[in-house]
Amino acid sequence: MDVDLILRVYPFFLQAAWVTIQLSVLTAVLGLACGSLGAAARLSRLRIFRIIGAVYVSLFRGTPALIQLFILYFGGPQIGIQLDAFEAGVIGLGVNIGAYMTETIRGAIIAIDRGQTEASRTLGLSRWQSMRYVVLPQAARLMIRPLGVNINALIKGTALVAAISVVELTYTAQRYIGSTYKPFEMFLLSGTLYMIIIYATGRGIAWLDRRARIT
Amino acid sequence: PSAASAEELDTIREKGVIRIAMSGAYPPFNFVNEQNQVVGFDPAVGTEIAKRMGLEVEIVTTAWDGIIGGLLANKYDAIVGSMSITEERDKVVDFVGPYYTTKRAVFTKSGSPITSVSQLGDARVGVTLGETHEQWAREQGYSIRTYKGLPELLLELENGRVDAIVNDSIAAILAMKEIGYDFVMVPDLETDVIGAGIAIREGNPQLMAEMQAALDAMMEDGTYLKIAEEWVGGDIR
Amino acid sequence: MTDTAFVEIRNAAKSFGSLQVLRDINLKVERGQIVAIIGPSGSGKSTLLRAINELDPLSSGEIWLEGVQINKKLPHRQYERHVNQVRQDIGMVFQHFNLFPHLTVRENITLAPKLLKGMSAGEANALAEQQLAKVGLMEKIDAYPSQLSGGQKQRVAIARALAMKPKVMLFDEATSALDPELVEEVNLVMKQLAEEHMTMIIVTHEMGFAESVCDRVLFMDGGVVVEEGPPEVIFRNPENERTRAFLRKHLQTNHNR
Amino acid sequence: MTDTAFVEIRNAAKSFGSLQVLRDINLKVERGQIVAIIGPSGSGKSTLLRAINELDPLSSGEIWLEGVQINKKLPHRQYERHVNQVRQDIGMVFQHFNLFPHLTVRENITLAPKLLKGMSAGEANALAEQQLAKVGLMEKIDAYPSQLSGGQKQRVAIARALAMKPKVMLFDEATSALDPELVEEVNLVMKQLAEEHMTMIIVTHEMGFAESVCDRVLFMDGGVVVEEGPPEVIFRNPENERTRAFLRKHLQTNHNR
Amino acid sequence: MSLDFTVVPQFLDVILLGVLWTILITLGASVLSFFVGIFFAIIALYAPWFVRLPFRAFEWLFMGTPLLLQLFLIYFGLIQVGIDLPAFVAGVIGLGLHYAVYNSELIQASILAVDRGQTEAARTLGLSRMQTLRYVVVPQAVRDVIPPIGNNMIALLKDSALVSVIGVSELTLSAQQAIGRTFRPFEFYVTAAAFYYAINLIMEAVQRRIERRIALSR
Ligand SMILES: Nc1ncnc2c1ncn2[C@@H]1O[C@H](COP(=O)(O)OP(=O)(O)OP(=O)(O)O)[C@@H](O)[C@H]1O
Ligand SMILES: Nc1ncnc2c1ncn2[C@@H]1O[C@H](COP(=O)(O)OP(=O)(O)OP(=O)(O)O)[C@@H](O)[C@H]1O
Ligand SMILES: [Mg+2]
Ligand SMILES: [Mg+2]
Repeated sequence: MDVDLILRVYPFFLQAAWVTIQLSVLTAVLGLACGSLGAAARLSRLRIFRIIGAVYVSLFRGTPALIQLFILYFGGPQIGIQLDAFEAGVIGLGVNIGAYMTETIRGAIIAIDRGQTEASRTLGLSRWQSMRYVVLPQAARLMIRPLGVNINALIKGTALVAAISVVELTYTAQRYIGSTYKPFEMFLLSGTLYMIIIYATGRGIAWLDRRARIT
Repeated sequence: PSAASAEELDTIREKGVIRIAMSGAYPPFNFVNEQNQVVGFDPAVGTEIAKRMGLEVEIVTTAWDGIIGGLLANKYDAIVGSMSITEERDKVVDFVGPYYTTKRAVFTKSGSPITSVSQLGDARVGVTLGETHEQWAREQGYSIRTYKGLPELLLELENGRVDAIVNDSIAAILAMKEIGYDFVMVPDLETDVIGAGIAIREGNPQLMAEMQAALDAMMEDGTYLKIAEEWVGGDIR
Repeated sequence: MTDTAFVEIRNAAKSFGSLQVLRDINLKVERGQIVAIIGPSGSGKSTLLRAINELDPLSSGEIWLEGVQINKKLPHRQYERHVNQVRQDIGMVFQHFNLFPHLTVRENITLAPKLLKGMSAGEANALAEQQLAKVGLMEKIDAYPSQLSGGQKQRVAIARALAMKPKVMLFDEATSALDPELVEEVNLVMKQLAEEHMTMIIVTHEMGFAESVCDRVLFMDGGVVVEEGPPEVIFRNPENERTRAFLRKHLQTNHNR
Repeated sequence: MTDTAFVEIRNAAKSFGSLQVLRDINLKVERGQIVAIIGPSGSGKSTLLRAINELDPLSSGEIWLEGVQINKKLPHRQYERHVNQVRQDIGMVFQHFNLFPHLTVRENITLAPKLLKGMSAGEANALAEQQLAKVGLMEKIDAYPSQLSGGQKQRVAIARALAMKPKVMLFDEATSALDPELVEEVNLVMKQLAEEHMTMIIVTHEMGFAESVCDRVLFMDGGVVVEEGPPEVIFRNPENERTRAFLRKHLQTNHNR
Repeated sequence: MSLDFTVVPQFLDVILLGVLWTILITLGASVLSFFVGIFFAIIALYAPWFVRLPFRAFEWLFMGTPLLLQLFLIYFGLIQVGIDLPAFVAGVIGLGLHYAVYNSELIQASILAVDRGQTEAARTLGLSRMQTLRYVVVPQAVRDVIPPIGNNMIALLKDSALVSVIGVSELTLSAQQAIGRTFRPFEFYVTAAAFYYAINLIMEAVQRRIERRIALSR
């Protein structure tokens, strides 16, 4: 174990971890947006939206994220989509995780007892009002934990963008392995940082979940 | 598409920056130093060419197996990453150079029964995915295993999971010296000299010409030799 | 218009897929009248009640409330608006309460008046207090539903419905999910409403309560009204054999002696 | 040994934390006797029943079955073996049936005899058929519990318990989770067991059934036996004021007339 | 550069071989993750603390780091301590253990969710603790957890693409090889995606059938 080497290069791993964190945050935001839209589409009254939602979920959950990323990044320009690696990483992973979040959000909404909608509709609330004031506030609590699981997967998924030349934690490790021939030291560094990021996120989610449960 | 070609050099000039790509994991040609900067023979050559063209340089590191895809997808303007010039590649990209030459080299552990290339018949041979050597090994009908890069190849030969590896000689020899592996080079008489070139997108004769001119000039005036001696320890033209 | 009763159902029929659940039901309820609907499980009682406020729209037939047809055929947007409007006049109480668990008792009651009647927080609050006082639960105003017993929950649900000042109240087995001890407190509230001449349609399995409160009893079976009349007649002297069989069985298994 | 009754409970007491649920209960049941336990919710009826087969072991006191002490203090391994042994002699029927949903009716019944009595598949099958015939459910032998009605489930649960040839059967509100229509079929099976002189201890809310089947009735409240005697006395002429209040309330809310 | 899918058929044999490897990896890792998942769940719930604690750390390692890194470590790391796994086996083990940890979480929750009444009924009949677990609780828990485990296995199929990094010629690597020869990334990645999607659809269909079959025994 080359401790000196670790001590010399760890600041660059911290920088790379920061890239991973930025990637994760942006991807999560985009994923949540796609997930909300997707869920709205899947629950829409209009058949055409429901079909679009279902196809979105099926295609993006049905193929590997790595392949989606390659198609977007390498293939995109062939059909006129020109993105830099970071943008492609965020968009590719975000749209991908959005498909999973669609199902999480939809699941939480349909888990709310039908009686709740019936009671609010019976009082005269419109479809939208009963969604807004009765169903969504209850569903929001139910979705915190499963969305947390999605976000956990997403953080680990950011390692995939190493393949399209974003220098985040995993590619930093790979580059250093290339020049130092010390794979284990490098993996120890990147692995530890991943665990810290994931652990902290997990605690954050648990905290949110507890707070939501209090009422 | 000569109109387009003129434009591409123009766009680069307009931005004042040329983006060059390499894996960043192929010492001594390109690798990250302990200050996390990408250095080595390739970046030095690339930077010098850019300087002579009056451009800034931006270095992109990307995994080798996607490096040509990235060039075609316009993620950068040139690959200055120790890419061997082959006929097949030449169909898809244009090459400036060669800016150095090397040979294919086959290595085994010292003491291995394999002492010549002809004995590789049913040996397990490690190659880097997407390198010229992969294709050569495939054509010879060896049972090949593909890896991401030289570090994995060396590791696997040391670990004994492959009996031989195929790689450019210079990089491998220097790497072995660096880590102190006890490998030997198998004599390979068939090998031709392999030229490493700078890959650019096809149909850019002006860009190609200017880069070639810059390269020729630096070879002429001794800058090239200085760079080569700094990073490789000798002239590798 | 002048010839419709306060609540009137004409030739109501309803199918779920191939299953015909209601067949040609007719019913008139005058203002202030209290009607009980009894009958075996699956006879269509809930379906009828849910049809009245368009939760399960009829397949055919008409439903009128005070001269307004509830189940009008309208283009989608207009229909939605119309339905949201008439539902405000129809209070409904469910077997499983369906209180909103994320809102306090106060918020449960004031949500609809604030959203739909544009009441200010102050007005809505006063209303909530008034309705809660009526069901005897003032002290629970800031509790969450999870902190209430079943009987208290149902009383809040009634207060919530009343806060919209409905013209008619529908009860679907309002006490059958309650422990025996808690039934009485809910029945008391309903009796009080009866004394105030609230128009009510009550689906119930409690014959004793039905008898003591209602003006008229309908016995349904297999999606039709088999027999109807004043409680004395239906409970003591039913004409129809199916009614008799139902009452016999019901009294036997439920009372056990 | 000779001076213990068939089932005997002596000075039974039980606390959950600081809550004392049973206080000094004494009970003797002779072979073939049928005892009903009634009382308000929370009075400790279930706890007493569950103590008899060590599901909720007593805090103090003794329980004997045919001269063997059930709740012996023993080292852990021996205790486990002892308990598994005596439980084979005590059949128990739960309010919520607790059939094994992943097994067919046949497998539900044969599981324990096969594992514990080393019966062959053939023997166990014959036994299952015999027990099912008894509860009138031969045709459901290969059904899964999810395909049965509540009443049928409970009859299978009884057959499952009987297959172990228990010396005494415990029933904890065996019919109170059933729809009124389905209660009678389970009561019939229990009556039949009574005619075969099975020793039974029955916790129930159905006074009518208790009166018609039992030899003795215990009224429990607050963890003690308040009053006990033959059903005629307890139901018609209870001495204790609490018994009277309970019966009055119970008849009122449950019967509603 | 315009799209030209006519280059694809030339490489169909390479791609199909990749499909075969992908299926083999997925099958192997799924089976492994299922049985090891049950084993892990029982350890997590019932093992003494000195087994449970190290086990939790191990679980954390798998939950807290990318699969990519785990595959590297298993393949290039274990051999340093003398465990030489062929790439295919390393891939199956890496994927299998990774998902076993996830399956174990599901199975644990499911074991705890089995109604207490089930245990009570079994104990009342005289079954011992072990017998109750073996014949009553675990079968129900596993049955209840088959749908989410099915989802995990479908996720596993997609993560099998990562095994390309240790050089197993599965579908993704096959596509990359074809791209290395033709320099046509879009065409081959789309082709690979189509094959993944087809396998995914088949797995979903199988999952639906199994769910219908177990619906009865609930
Ligand atoms: N949404 C639905 N889809 C299909 N069938 C339904 C639906 N709602 C009710 N049914 C069926 O309609 C019939 C009548 O049901 P309904 O709930 O009106 O009976 P009920 O008289 O209220 O019975 P209970 O006393 O059990 O509440 C039943 O056979 C029921 O299964
Ligand atoms: N496992 C337990 N832990 C703590 N308290 C318990 C437990 N089981 C029962 N109790 C409490 O013991 C008291 C008696 O419960 P028990 O279930 O024996 O009453 P019961 O007479 O059977 O009532 P019911 O008619 O509602 O079934 C209750 O206050 C109950 O809350
Ligand atoms: Mg109903
Ligand atoms: Mg009880």
